[in-house]
Amino acid sequence: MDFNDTPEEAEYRAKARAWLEANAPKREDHVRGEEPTMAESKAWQAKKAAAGYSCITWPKEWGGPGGTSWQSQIFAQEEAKYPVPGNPFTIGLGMCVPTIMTAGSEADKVRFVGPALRGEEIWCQLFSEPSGGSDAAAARTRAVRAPDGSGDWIINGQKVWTSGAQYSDFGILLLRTDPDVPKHKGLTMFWVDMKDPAIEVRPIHQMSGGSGFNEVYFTDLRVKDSQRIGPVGDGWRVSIVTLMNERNAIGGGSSYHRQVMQLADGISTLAGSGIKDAALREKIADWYVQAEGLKYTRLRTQTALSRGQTPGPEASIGKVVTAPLMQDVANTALELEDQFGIISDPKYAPLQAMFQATLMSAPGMRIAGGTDEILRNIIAERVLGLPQDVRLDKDVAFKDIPTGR
Amino acid sequence: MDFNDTPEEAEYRAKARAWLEANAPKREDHVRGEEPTMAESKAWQAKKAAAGYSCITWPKEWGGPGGTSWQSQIFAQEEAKYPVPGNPFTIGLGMCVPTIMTAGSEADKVRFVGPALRGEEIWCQLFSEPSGGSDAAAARTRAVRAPDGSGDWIINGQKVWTSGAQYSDFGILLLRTDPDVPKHKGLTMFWVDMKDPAIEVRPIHQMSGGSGFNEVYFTDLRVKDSQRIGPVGDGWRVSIVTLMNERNAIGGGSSYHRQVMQLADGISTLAGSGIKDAALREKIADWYVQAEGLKYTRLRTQTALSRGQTPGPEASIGKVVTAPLMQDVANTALELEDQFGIISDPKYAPLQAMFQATLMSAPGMRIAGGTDEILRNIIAERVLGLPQDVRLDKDVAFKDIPTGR
Amino acid sequence: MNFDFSDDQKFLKSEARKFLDAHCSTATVRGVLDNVDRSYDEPLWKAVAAQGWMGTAIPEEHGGLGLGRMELCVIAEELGRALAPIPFASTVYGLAEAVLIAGSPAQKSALLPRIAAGELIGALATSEGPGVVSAGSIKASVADGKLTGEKLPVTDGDVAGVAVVLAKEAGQVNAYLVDLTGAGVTRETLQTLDPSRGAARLTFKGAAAERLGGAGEGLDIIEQVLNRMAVLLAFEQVGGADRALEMAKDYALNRYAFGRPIGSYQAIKHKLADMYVKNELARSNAYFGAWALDTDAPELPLAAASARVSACEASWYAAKENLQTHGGIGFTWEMDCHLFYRRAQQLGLVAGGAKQWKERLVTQLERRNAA
Amino acid sequence: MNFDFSDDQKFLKSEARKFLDAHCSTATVRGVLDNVDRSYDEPLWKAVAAQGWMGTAIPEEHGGLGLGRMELCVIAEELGRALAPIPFASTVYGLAEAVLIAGSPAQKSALLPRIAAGELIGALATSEGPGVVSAGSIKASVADGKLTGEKLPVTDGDVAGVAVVLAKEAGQVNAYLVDLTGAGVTRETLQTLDPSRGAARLTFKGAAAERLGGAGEGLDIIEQVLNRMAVLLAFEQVGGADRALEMAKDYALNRYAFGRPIGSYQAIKHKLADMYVKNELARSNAYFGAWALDTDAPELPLAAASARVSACEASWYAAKENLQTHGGIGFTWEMDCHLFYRRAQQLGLVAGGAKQWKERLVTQLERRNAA
Repeated sequence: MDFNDTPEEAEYRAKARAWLEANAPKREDHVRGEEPTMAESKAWQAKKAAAGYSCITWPKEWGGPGGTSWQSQIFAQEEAKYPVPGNPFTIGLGMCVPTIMTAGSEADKVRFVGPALRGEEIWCQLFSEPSGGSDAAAARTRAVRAPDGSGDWIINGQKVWTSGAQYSDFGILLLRTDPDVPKHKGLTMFWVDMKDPAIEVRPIHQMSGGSGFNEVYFTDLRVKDSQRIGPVGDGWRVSIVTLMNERNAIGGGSSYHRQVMQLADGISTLAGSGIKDAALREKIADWYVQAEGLKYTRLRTQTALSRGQTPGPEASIGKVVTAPLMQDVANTALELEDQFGIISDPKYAPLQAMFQATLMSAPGMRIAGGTDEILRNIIAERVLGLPQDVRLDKDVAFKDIPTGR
Repeated sequence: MDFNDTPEEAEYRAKARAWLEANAPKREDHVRGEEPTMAESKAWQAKKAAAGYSCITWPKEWGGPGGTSWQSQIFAQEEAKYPVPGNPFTIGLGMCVPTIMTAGSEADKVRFVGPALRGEEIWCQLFSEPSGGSDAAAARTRAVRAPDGSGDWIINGQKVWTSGAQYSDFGILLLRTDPDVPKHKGLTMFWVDMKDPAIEVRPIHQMSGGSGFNEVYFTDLRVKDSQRIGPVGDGWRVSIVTLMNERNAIGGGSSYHRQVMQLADGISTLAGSGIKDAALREKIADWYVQAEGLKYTRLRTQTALSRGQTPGPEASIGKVVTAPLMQDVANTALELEDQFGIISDPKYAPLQAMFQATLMSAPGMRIAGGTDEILRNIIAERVLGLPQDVRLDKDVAFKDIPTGR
Repeated sequence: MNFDFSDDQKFLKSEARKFLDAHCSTATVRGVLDNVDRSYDEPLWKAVAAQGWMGTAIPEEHGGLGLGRMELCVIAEELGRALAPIPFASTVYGLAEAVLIAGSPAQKSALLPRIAAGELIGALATSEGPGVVSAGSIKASVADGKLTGEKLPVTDGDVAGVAVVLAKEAGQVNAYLVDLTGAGVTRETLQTLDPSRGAARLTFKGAAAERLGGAGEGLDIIEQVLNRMAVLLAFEQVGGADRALEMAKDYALNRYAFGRPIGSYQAIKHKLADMYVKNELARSNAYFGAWALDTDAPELPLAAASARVSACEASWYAAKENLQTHGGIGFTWEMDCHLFYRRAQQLGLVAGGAKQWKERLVTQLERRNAA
Repeated sequence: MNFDFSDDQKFLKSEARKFLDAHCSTATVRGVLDNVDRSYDEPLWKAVAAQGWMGTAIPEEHGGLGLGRMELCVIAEELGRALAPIPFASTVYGLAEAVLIAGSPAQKSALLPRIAAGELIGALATSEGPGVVSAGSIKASVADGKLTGEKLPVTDGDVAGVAVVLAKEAGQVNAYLVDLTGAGVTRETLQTLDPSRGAARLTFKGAAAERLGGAGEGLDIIEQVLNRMAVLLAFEQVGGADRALEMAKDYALNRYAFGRPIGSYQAIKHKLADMYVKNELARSNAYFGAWALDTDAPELPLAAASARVSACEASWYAAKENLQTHGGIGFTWEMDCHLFYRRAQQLGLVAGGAKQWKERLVTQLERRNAA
């Protein structure tokens, strides 16, 4: 066990630092309040790709530098020190393109991997549907063969909770191709051109005020059979690749203890100074050990990866810990602010109203990418090997599964 | 809403007080450390019955005084002020005899109700079985007709978690009379003479050291068909009466805040005096409002009863709140005692080691009379009307239900 | 002994429910939430006034109905259930109770009839910054009957005619009645977590201030007001929590996942059972608070703290877990879950957070144990 | 960067597991638990000594193996998993570490070889009553090399040969080495929550006491010892918690209710998932503690507090919910659930409860933030 870089790692870090210092934007480059543009994001991604800092672990044949997972981690640590523009490529590079690399045709691999890696094309993932909820396999958006015998498919239906649909170039799409067989067996995966006029993207107005997600409507969208990813009816198996990547990618584990301590330092409770309040201090300790525990759990995963082992299931615990924790942190901070906690104006609220913002975003975190309840099920089933929930929809034709609607 | 007695209630209370003062044992009657005997319990019960203070709400035809539920409550409040002997009659008068009164034969009613009311005979309830767990309907103890055509039944099998089996005169017994029909349909209820030599009672050694519960073994126990309570195959319906009474009877809601405050007053934490510790104070407040909430919930139930209404389902929440709360109180108190908390010797441990004893008994409370999990299911299903868990054992012959053994 | 509302009170409750079902749908709430220029629903306020609710506990001699506070509790529960976007609490539990507690005969005659008639909106202006209000936190000051300083957040301060303001004079904390429409008062509407209720930042520069109660009694008056408010708000919280549970239950029964209602999964069943338990405990604690409030029992400070702590817990849990039960759709602006989530925070903080009420509760226990 | 044990350390772990599987079943634990005359399992103690485990981190010059404390962590996890009923922690994490930290060359030479050989059992005697040990809580005193006072509970004090005792001399708190077999020492075995581990009340009347470390350094030495103990005990706790989870999982898979395994119900599935999450977090925090301990990093006080707080949480939750998963049978003396429940309390209190470690943790955070 060693927290210091090996000589090779130290060398890699030094090079990455030098490159970033020469190429990354600096704090002073930013006009206060100005949001980085999509063009800046694409330019930064292209620069990284050219220097071998995009998709560091991808093999050379796919345009990656073929680096190690520690190198990837080291670069991420160093990059985080700079005010680099936002990264709209995560879903494409983390989920969609790996799906194509695993299950797509050779032609698709050649066509899509490079441009995605260089930030030239952005991808979104279209699995969730309004009636599906936690059950991604319940997709009802239909694809039927065109009647003209061309082999083309005609797509109709609606997807929901699609991040980045409004600026994506392509999307991967899970579709119902056969409603007469059981749920998991009648699905097929496709890629689609998001700029097709048969696709309509409508932003979802979230309770937090933002609208990072979209509803996406398909009306007689026609796609070639060559846009199919994997065999007809094999879509669920293909989607597993995508979803596993999603659940590992989300997660995180922010540690808010510092800000809470900063807040508490200036606040009085009935019993005296907020920061001296034992109830708050015990909570800070509880939060701290959870955030630290997640941080070191990630390092354990990273170590397993670097040794060529499959990481243990510990990777799945990030979000189930972090999301409720953030909600609790925010609620506790507001209680400490007392009457004042209701103010969400960053001009007046302590720490630019960060806890008020967290309170309003936390419910979304507890749901997106798998609810608290689904994630516990996953841990119980995949990690501990406990039985699946009783399934009433297993050997039933999809069209006959009860929906309550 | 009025917390004061009505004039009638005040009059009843005054009479009860006077009677208790004249008849109940006083503190000074007790030699310190001497346990009251069964004979004392029986004598006290007989005295109460003679004065109309046993089973206060039972109608006159059954030997009760036909009083109101408030009178019952008032007498209980007043009786609690005296060091009266233990009450081994609760299960009989609260569950077994009401079952006979509801579903038993006229002969049995005449035979059993009076002696039970007067404390002359003690009853136990024999439902749980080792393989059944939370599922009382999974009873496998068999009753088969005697081959001699007498109509008698021969009983073989084992019950478990039977309180008071060692000193009971009679018991009610849920038996499997037909394993070829679905689980709930093949059960029949009987009463049995617990002094029969074909019954063996073995105490269960609990983790807390006590042994208030027993295993009870039946080896070719022969009973008359007249000992049947209700029709053959109707045992589950009969048992519902008994179990509803059990779940309402258990519960309670002790408020330990006073003792925790007493403990904390004399203890130092790293931050100063225990009683001034905000973390502890917030917990005390949380515990207090739960205990008080239960207390007033019981008064709401009592009010509904006194108005001739069926009490709301709020009666079912007592145990699911209290049992985990007691475990948490005990654990918190021990943490406050720090290293010293490990000492369970009443000679040294604060408050005669009451928190150490609670810690060891709390796990039993969370299980007996319905686990935390089963009680939540009951609230969800019976109170909120949510669907039952998916049942794989519904329309299957009992003998074909998977048991995993 | 009798621990339930009377038949008359239950009738009042069912009438209030019918009235609010007709006049205050969630569309009414959204009418304020979605419109930055509106701090409350004026037609609803007038309709409620026409029912006489503002005067429920105001004596008849001052134009009220002269009923007990038990009746006010009944109405509060229904207002909370309906998420009514009106300045009822500030006006009726706040200003009116402050005047009833400490007002001179002249102050009572001047203000109570206007409140009872629905002509006057009130507000409590105590906070000046994050943390608990105390003698140390108050910088606003009065000299020669003129108030100078700043208060925020003042719930309903943007629409109130009169506020009770805590300020210092000659080193003592006093309560003052201040006409917010008068000279020397500037109001800025604040952005808050629950835009269906208004709040303001008030700046006073020589505003006319008339003392309410005796010199040095300011904090004591506010404490008495808060004890009353705590009980009444607990009923609002219980009303909202019960409705959130109903929403969650309805959704769980009708939403299917993996071929069956999500309400058939124990994760949802047990969550809703926990919600129910917390709501019942909160209701029972609120009932005891109602009794203590109505009879002005010596137990009121402890009963009020218990009611508030229990109600804050139930209200927050029901609001957040109702949203969670709804999944993704619950996180959208269009679904009503966030209205309850926002209001749970508003109600949980407006009379001071649960944290300070836990401290008060234990202080009361210590006093009782010492007695 | 590398955040896992080495292959050698993993080999040591698997060997330790095999050894304890063979020598320390729960029947071994019950042999102590059920027998009031036994405070530890002597054959196991001797077998462990023969493995050289007591000397794992003791330098070779003093008869130890001279391995790192990382190796000691590995062994600790397996001892915790096996609920080993031996005075290992008191002797190896307690006495030996105290001597390594503060002992004179003579003290080291006198004691460490005997510890490494398994010939000497140690104990820490700091507590005299309920609550945290501090300068104020210590009444025991030393004058002219003679100790007077009382200590309880002293874990393993009934069988230890030497104890580190905190006592006052000339107004300062010092640590002393006391021969418990010498004159002036009375021991009374205490009844505790975990009878599979021994504890005593020690009464000193003029017992010979030899100072360990400098004058006035007593509390500081104990704090250093506790930081080391916290990490090592965290591994014991994680070992026990993992095994409790395994027990619960096995039972949930094999016990049927209503025609299916109880492990197919979400109430049980999610309980076990929570157990798993807490155990993983505790393990990761313990790993960081191991690194800080092994390298004597400046982060040790914070890492030790984190490891302990996280391990106490995981250990207690796993112990109580494993028992709950078992239902009625779990509450019987015959089933092993209560062994874990008892040990979780023993380990959670022996080096001071989680409550005080949370306070220490935040104090460390404040220092770090200020730096």
